Amino acid sequence: MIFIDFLLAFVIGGIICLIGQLIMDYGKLTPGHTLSILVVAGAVLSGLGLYQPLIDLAGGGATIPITSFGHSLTQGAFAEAEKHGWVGVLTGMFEVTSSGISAAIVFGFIAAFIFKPKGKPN
Amino acid sequence: MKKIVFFFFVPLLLAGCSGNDKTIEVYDVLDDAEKRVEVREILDSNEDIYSGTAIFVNNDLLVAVQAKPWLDYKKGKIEKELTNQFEEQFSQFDVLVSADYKLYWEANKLLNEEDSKKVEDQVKKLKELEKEET
Amino acid sequence: MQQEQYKNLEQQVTPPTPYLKNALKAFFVGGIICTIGHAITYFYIIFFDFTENTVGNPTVSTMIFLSMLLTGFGLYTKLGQFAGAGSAVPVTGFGNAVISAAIEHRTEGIVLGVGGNIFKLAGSVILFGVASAFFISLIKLILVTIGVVQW
Amino acid sequence: MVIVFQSKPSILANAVVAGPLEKKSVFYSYFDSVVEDERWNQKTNEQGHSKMIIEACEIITKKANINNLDVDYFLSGDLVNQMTPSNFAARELAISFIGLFSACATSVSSVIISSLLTELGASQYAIAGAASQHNAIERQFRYPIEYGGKKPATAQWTATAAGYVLVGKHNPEYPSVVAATVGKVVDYGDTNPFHMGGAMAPAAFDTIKAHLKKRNQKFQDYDLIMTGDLGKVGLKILQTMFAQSGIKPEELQLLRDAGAEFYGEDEAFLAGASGAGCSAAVYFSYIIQQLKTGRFKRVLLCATGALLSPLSFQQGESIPCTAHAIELTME
Repeated sequence: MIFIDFLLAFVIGGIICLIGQLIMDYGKLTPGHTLSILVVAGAVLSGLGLYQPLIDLAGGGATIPITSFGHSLTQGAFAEAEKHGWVGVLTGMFEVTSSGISAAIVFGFIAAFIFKPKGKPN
Repeated sequence: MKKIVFFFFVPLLLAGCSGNDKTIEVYDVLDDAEKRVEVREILDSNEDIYSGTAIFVNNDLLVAVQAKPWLDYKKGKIEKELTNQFEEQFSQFDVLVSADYKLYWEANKLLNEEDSKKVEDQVKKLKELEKEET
Repeated sequence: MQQEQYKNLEQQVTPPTPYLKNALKAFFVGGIICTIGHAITYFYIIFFDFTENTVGNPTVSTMIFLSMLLTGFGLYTKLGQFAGAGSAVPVTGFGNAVISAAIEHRTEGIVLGVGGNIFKLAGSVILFGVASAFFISLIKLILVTIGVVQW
Repeated sequence: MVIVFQSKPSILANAVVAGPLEKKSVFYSYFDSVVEDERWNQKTNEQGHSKMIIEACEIITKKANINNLDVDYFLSGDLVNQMTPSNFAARELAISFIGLFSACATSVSSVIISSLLTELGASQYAIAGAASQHNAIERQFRYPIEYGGKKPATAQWTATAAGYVLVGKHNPEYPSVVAATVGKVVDYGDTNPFHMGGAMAPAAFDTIKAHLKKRNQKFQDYDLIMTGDLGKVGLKILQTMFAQSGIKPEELQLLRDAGAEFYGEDEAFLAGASGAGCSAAVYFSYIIQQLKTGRFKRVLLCATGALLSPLSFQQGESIPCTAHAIELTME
C-alpha cells in the first residue's frame, strides 16, 4: 500500500512537470511564463474544488509542484471570504501566506551571504 | 509516453483487485465484545478502506482509517460516510473519524498502551491536531 | 534572401527540439523530486505533530532548504540543464529562482542588490498566484451571494 | 562599406588574457595568461572584468617595449551596461579612450577605427580590442548564473577572455590590415536569445559577400575566412547560405568560426563560445601567430555582433545583428 502511495506521488508529480515541459517546448515559452501559467491553473483547479482531491490522492506529487502555490493562496482567500464576506476578499489578500515564499526569502537571504555564483558548465 | 503510463497503472489496477483482508484493530478500556463486533461490521462494509483502528476511551471514540491509496482522492467523502455511520451506532460517544495518516499512525501506537490516562490525553491531542488548518 | 526563405533555411539546419526526450526527462526528474517531497511529508507526520493538512509548510520549507544547498554548490544548474521543467516546476525550482537571484546580486549590496532583485525571476509567479487567488475568490463570492454554489 | 588602407597599418603586438574555464579551449596554448579566479581576485565580476582588460593592455605595452604614455588611443568595448569595465580600465590606463559598442563584433570594429586613425596619421600606437567575462555578461543578458533553466542545443557559452592588439604604422615583419568592411545591420526577425548564431549568420553572410565583391576576390584568395561567434549551429547555417549562393564545398572548408571551435567538442558548452572576448581571443592570439609564422598569408576576420539588450528582448523586439570584417595579410 505504501508503495502505491509513493508511486502515485511520483506519477502525478511527474505528469505535472511533463505538462510544464510541453507548455515550454510547444509554446516556446520561458520558464517564467510556464510557471505563471501553472500557478494560475492550480488556482483555477482549486477554485473548482479539484485540487484538494488531487493532494489527497498524490500527497507530495501535488503539493511539491508550483501549482499547489495557486491552490494554497486560493484556499486562504476562500477562507477569509467565507468568514468576512466582501471585505474578506480584500483582507484575504493580507492574510494568505505561502510557506514557499517565506522559506525562499529566508534561505535566499542566507544564501546571499554564504555562496558566490560559480558559472561552471555542466 | 502512453506505454509508460500504462506500465505504471497496470500494477496499480492489479493491486486494486486483490482480496479483501483488512486490518482492523479496536482499543477499548472496557473491552466490550459487542462494540468490537459493531466497529468491525462498519469498517468491513466499507470498500474504500484497507485498514482501520478504533479507540474507545471515556466518552471519546477515535476512528483512524486508511483509504486505499488510489481512492485517496475521495478521502473527504469516506470520512463523512463513516462519521455518519459511527455517530448513529455510537451516539453516546464523541466521534471523530479521520483518514489522516498522522492519526492512523498515532492510534496504532496507542494500541499497546496500558495506561488509559495517557490514551485519553493522546486522543484529545489528536483531535486538536486534526482541527488545525494551515 | 527573403525573411521567410531564411526562416526555412534556419529551421532546416537548426537541430529540432527533442520534445519526447525533454518530456520524459521532465517526467522522471519531476516525479523523483515529488517523491522525495512525499517522503519528507511522512517524516514530518511520523516524527512531529503534523497532520496531512498541516504538513505542507514544513515539507515545502525543507525542499527549499535543499534547493538552497544545490543552488549554492552550483548543482541546480546541472539538474536544470538535464531536467528542464522537471526541476523548474517543483517548488525547489521556485526556490532556485529566488536564491540564485539573491546570490547573484549580493555584489550590489543587501538592500539594492539582494532586496531589489530577489524576486526578479520568481516575482511573476507570486503576482499570478495572488492575483488569480483574488479573482477566483471574488468570482466564488459572487456565485455564493447569488446562490449558485455554497462555500 | 569597404575601406582599403593605403598605408597598411600593422599589428605590432597582441595579448590575450583568459579565465580559468578557458583552459579547456583548444586555443589555450596561444593565450598569454590565464587566471585561476574568474573575478581576478576582485570583489565583483565587473571589477574582475576591468582588471582582465588592464592586464591584457599591460602585456601589450610590455611586449612592444613601450609605456602607456606612448599609446595615443585606447579603443575598447564589452557587453556590460554602458561598457563600464572598458571605461574603468581606461581610467587606470590613462590613455585617450574611445568606447565602442558593436556587441561581439567590437574586436574587429576597434581594429578598423584604430587602423583609420593610424592611416590618418593621428595615431602612432593604438590599443584596440574587446573583452567579455562570463558571469558579468550572463547576468546582463540572461538569467542569474545559478538559475537552473534549460538551455537548448543552440545556446552558447560566453567566454571569459580579453583580446587586444597594438596597431601602428606599417611594418613588413608584422601582419597588416589591408582592407576592412563595416557591416550593415541585418535583421531577419529572429527573437530567440538562445539562438544567436541563427540571428547573426545573415549579417556575416552580408558582410563577407560585400567584402569579396568590392575587393573582387574569391574564397580561394584567402587561407582562412573566420567568423566570430556564430557557434556550431550558426556556422552550419552560414555554410548553407554560401552553398546556396554557389560556393563549392571545398571552398566552404575555408570558412571557420572562432566560437564553434573555441571549446572543442565539449558538449557542456552546447553550440560553442560567444561574447566579445571569444572572437578577440582567437583572432588576437592564434590567427596573429599563424600569420607571423607565415602559415597564413591572407585571412578575412569577420566578427558578428547581436545588437540586442535585455530590454529590447523583453519588449518583444527582434534581434538586429551586424558583422565587421578585416582583411589581414603577411608579406
